[in-house]
Amino acid sequence: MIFNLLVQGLQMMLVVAIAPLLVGVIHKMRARLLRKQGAPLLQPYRDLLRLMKKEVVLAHNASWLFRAVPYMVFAATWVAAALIPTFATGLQFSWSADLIAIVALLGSARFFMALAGMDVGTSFGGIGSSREMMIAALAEPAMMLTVFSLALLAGSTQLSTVTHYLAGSNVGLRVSLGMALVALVIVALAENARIPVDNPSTHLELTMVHEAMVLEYSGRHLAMIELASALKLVLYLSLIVSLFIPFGVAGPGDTIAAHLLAVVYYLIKMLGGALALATFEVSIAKMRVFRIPDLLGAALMLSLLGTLLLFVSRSL
Amino acid sequence: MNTLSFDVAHMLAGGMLLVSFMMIYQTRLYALLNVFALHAMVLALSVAWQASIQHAPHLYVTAGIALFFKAILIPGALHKIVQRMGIHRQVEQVVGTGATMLAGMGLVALSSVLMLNLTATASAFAREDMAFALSVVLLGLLMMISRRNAVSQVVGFMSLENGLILAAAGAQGMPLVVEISVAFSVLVAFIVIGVFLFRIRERFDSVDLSVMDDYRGEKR
Amino acid sequence: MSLPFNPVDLILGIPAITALVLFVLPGYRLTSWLNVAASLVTFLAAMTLFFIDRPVPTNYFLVDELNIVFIVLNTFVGFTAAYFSASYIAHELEIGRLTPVYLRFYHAMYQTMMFGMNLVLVTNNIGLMWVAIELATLSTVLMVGIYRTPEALEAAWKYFILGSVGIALALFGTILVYLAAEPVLGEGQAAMVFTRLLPNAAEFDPKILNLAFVFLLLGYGTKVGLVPLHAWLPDAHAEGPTPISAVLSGLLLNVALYAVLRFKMLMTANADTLAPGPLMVVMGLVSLLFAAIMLYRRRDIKRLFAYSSIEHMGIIVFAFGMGGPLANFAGLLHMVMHSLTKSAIFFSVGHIAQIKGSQKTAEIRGLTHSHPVLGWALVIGVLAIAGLPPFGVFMSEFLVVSSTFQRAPALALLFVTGLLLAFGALLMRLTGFAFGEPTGSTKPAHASLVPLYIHMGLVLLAGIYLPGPMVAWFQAVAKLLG
Amino acid sequence: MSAVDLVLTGALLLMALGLSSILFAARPMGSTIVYASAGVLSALVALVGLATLVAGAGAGMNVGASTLWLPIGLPWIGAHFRVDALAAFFVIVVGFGSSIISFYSIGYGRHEHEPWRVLPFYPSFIGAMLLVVIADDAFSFLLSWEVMSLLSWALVLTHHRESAVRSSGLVYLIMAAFGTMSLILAFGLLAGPLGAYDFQSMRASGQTPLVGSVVVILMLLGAGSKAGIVPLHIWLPLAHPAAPSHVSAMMSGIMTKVAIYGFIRVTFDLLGGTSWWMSEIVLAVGAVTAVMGVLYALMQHDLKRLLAYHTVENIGIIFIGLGLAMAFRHYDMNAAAALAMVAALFHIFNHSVFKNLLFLGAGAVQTATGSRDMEKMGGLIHRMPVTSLLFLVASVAISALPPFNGFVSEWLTFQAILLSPDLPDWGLKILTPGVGGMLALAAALAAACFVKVYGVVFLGRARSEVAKTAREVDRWSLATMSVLALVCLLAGVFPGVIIDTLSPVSHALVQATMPVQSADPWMTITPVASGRSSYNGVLVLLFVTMSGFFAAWVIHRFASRSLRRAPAWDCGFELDDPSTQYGAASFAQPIRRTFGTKIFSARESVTMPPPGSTAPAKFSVSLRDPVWDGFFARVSGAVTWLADKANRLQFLTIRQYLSVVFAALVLLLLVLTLWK
Repeated sequence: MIFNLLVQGLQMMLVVAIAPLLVGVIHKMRARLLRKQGAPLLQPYRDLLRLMKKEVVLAHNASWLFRAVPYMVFAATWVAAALIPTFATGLQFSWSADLIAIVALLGSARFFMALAGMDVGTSFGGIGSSREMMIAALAEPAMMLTVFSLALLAGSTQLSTVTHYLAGSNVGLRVSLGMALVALVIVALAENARIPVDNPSTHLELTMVHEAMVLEYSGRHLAMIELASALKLVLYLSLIVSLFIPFGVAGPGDTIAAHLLAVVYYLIKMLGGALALATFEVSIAKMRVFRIPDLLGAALMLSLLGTLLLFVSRSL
Repeated sequence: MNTLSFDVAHMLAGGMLLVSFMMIYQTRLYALLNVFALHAMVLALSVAWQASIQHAPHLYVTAGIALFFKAILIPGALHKIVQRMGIHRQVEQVVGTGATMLAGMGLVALSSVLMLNLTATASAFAREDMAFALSVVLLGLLMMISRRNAVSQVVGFMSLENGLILAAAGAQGMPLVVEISVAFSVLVAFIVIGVFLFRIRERFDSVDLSVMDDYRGEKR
Repeated sequence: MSLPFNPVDLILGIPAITALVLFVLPGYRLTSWLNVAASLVTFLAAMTLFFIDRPVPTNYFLVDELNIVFIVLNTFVGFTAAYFSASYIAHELEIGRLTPVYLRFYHAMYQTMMFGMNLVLVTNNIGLMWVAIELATLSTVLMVGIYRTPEALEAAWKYFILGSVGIALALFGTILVYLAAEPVLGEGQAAMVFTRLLPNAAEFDPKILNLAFVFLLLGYGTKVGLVPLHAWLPDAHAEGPTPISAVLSGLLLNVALYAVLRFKMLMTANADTLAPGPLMVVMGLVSLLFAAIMLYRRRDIKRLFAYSSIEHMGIIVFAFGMGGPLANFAGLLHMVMHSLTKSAIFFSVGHIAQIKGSQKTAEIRGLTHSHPVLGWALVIGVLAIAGLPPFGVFMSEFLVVSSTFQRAPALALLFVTGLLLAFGALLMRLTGFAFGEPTGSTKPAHASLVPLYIHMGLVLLAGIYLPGPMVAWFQAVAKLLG
Repeated sequence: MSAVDLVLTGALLLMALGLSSILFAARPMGSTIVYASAGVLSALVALVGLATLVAGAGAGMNVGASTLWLPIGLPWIGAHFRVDALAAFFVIVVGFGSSIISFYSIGYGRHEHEPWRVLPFYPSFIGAMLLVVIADDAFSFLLSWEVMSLLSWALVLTHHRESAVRSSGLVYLIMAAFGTMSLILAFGLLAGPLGAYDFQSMRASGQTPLVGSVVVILMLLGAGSKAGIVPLHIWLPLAHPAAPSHVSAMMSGIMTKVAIYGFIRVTFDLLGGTSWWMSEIVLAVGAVTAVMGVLYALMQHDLKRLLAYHTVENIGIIFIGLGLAMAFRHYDMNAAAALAMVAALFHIFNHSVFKNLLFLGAGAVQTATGSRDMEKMGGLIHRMPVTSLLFLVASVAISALPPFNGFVSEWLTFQAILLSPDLPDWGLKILTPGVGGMLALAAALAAACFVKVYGVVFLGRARSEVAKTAREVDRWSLATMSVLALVCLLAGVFPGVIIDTLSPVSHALVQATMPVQSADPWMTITPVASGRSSYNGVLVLLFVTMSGFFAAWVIHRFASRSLRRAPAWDCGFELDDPSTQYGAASFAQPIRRTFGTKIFSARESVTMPPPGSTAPAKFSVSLRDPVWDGFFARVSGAVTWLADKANRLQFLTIRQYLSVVFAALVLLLLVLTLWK
């Protein structure tokens, strides 16, 4: 009990702690792959700190919601991330929200983020919110169907149980899993506003989605939002690695040493994930906004197919 | 069964049918009225014959009514009306005489088939009579729908009623109530028709019914 | 219980004598109230039929379960319509649509018509029944034409011609029935008396009966207003005085239907005949569907409800044609409910048309706003006639539809389609009448709404609660009808 | 007095209140009296229902059904009334919702110009809904059902001078009549040839699967048209916006539930068995309804119409749950059936709460701005702070987002879907994942839609003068809306309590219950088994709140708390015309392009001014309703065509009419001749 609580606490701290680092790593790698020098790895931490210390410049028209949203978004994302079994499945509170609830928590965060985009009453805010919700409307069902595939395989929607099951040896290679992986990756790209769905480093009005929503934010609010985005990236990456590369994850009864080893494994896996993401991003161009539904539709179809196969094959 | 009485009744009823066809054939109003008088006369004869063979004296009354009212009074009155109102003397037909005759033939065939096949238990006497009566009724209706002007429609209607009386007389021992009611209704019908013709004359220049269609409550 | 008088004599005698008296009496106030009083006494006399021992059927008169229902309904609506007529006609006189002379004639004809209809209902003799229907028809023809406008004359003429042809066909059918009965019952009166015909019907020649029924159905069906024999009905309703429309819809159609039912009983008593049911079902359905479609293009409020009467007659004939205890019960109930509701609707339509000075649907708008009482009464009436609860028509439609579906799904679906089509049309018009910005005259109505309230109250009551004795009665009649 | 006596008395008192209000409707205090009494009465009735259910849950899941027979209604059957677990639950839904709405109306109803067009019908409408729920024979059921439709029709026509309102009323009542006819047919089948119209004998007489299936289809048509399943939903977005807002809330939030009650009562209680494919039909209908409903909603810019379409969506979600329950029950998977059933019932309750809140909020907005057009609003969060907060709660709840109640019931539905691979039926195996995907899609689209609603109505800058000067509504309205918002939160945080309360209902309907939730620690809910899935609303709420406040506290304490107001940045553009904001139509544009091009034949057209002209370019969107165009317009076209053709028969000459008679005669004679 106490130990599980500790693991839970460590997990919670860990995800926040590595979130800016992950962004830094990706930036660095992208820069390197583009034969640029790139910012230092710890630059995101500095940015966050600087932003936090700055004064908030708030639009005249902004309401209380606008000010509350950054914290709400951060909190929801953080709680969701804290429930992902990154390095150990024995999380104290893993039963308080299953995979569906985690998806829904992220949905809440996005909901409020989009509302904040509409709050000041600028056209950019609207464009961002509108597109964000369109992307989400397609990404969420795909995500949900992926969750279905996993849940059906493991017989549970509890993430810990799923990971535990997948880490076991009796899974084998399954077509559905492959489809779920592809779908999940696409969803993760879309949800985190990565290329090809969105370009996180642009402020060109016609291409930006996420950045348009947060255009009016500054200071500590912006810091919270940046941190939440980083956290979300960690979350998705952790989700993918914990589900599809589940080796080395410590079980509930394992020793402290095993847990520490699991942390190391986790960090390595994340590094690999970041590398893969950066490579992918530099090798592909951003899509037009109205091509995105096709991409997400493909993800939706893939995940549906995966689920269908599972439904059907269970009786075989 | 007295064959002679049967044959005579048969002949008279058949005669009525023949006269019905003659009416359909007429294209002039006066001629039509005359033929109708003949129709009523044959009816009177037929009913009188029935009275004698059925030993039903009350049928003589019916025959008398038929003779007096339908053969004399009404045709005469209609003559007057046509004259006084200057009604067009031509019977306006919807379909040609030939086609109407053909249709009439079909109706006669239909009623024969019906009556002769169906009423097996009734006396052959009644059967024959009923077949002719039904034919006359149907021909009367046919006349009503194939003629445009009101007088010939009234005549058609009355020939229809003649058929009914023929049927009633042919039914053995049918109580007097029917005859009286028929006469009564014809009388009333005539009065009402007269009233209407008068009124219609007040308002319209013609008794051609199609003229009245403009006055339908809901304009097209 | 026995009475010092024979109610049947009163039911026939009062209208007959009153008619004669009214022909000679001057003064419209007196005549109109005499008309009401006579109708009331007739109604009361009819009510006593419930309490006395049944008179023994004679060759001419008969009182049994079936016709008591009709007689009481007939005299009751006759009374309320007379009451309505008293207030309605006064207004017609005011605006000069009618002259006192015609009014005298009108009241006399009203009682003549009542006499004719009552005679149809109490007679035991198929010949006399025929005469009585003829009488009722002729008197209503004259009433329809009473305004002497071209439209009214045309309507009366049409009614007269079509009615006469119908009555001629019915006579032929009557003769055929005699012909079928004569070999069994012998010549003379006996072969024309219902109470003799019915027990012996099984021995009649079924083929003659078949032919007879075809003629009787078409003949009396013309009076019932069954499609395709209905053509006289809408115009006669629309062009005559509104009390007569109410009487036509509420009574005359029922009376003709009663005649059809009597002969249907005869048919069912003979096992070898062509079943009358399918014939009636088909005619009923055709009437329902056709009238429902025709409702959509009506631009005259009275013609609209006349078509609705055709529709309801279709429903009733359909129900009786389906047969069985439930459907027959529903048919009877529907008939009573339709009489009450439709006459109530005509009562309110009469006042509305007088206020607006027009029967055109386009000129009647927003009544619930300009005339709340009258407007809502119309709303309630139309909703009731459209088959919505808590009114009686709903109960009968419920029974018909639910009992039919299992026996004949296709028929039930057609039937429901008809009901829905009619509902849509009526509701469309009702929305126009009752809601929106009022048009035309908004002067208050000085109308006597008592008959309206009584009718709607009864219909509402019947929709929620039917008294036990009445149910037992109807059930007995339903059994009688087979 | 037993429960049924109490509920019946309550219903009759409400009707009597309606009737008597004719006398004093026009008085100044009339509306207050009516609404207050209606509120108290329906609250009491709801308490009776609650007591029945709770007592049942305590007594081994068996709610002793209390019955009552009155010698009215259909003779020889009489009127049967009965309060069992299912009825008790719906009595709660109706009573609770109505009572809140009634108290709301004490304030809202003051704005009514013609109170006599509302007051007589309003309490009677509540009474009729209660009667539907407790009726225990087909005739009483249908009578109350149709009276309910009728009274709501009268309420829809309150503002009868607008022609749109009149045509809405027309469409509504015609659809209602269609539904009733279907129901009559269904009950006709159930009652059998002898007319056993009481539910008790219907239960006893087992039906063949074929008959059962026909009944289910008829119920889908009948109850479904009332509830608003696609494609029978067309009346709903017309009628709900047309009525005054408290009536819209009643119709959308409560009456549609009563319709679902009818479906449940017949399919789960009265009907013995159905064919296996019935559940597939119900599932498919539910899924299509859910997605279509929300897509329709996204295309709207009339606030109340949008909410009405969301009712369609939620009805779809409920039908998905019911379809699953039917499937599980058919294959004797009772525990799973219980889960699906509870999910559906829970969603019924939830929807009645948050939809009422949304409509009441819309009513408040309409009162404040005098408009339902979202494109005229904006920035109301500044003018109506309390309303906007409460509306936000409802928006989150309906978008199925934690920690509110909408999420829990959808989560339960997902859990039920995840049990469906165990079904032995191939059709269902293939169907359910798709249904799950559609459900997720509907939920995500709903979230998008409510970002649009909230963003356009309450956030941003005011788009019109009325929006700029809007004022917060009265206290009655705010208080009642707060109660609803609180229920949204509590039901989301303590769902176990509600699931346990619902157990007697699922026990009665599918002979199984979900595991007892109150036994779980920390108020967690575990629908099947703890290893399989669980959710804890309390902890989630607690964690999110704590982390949020923690983060805020840390930053404010250690970093910076200074704040400066300045003009909005907006990439350097100056904010001037409020119409440059994203509006309802522009917000929906990406989704419209994605889904609408095919489904709604959405076409965008830009009209450019001629060169040199300074006139603004015009942009317009055209949408077509596939259901209306594809079916209803055709039906109405066919009727019109037929009516025109048939109308010629009104204008024949007498001779032609005679010919028709003659033809009929000859035809019948021919039939007689040819008859064997």
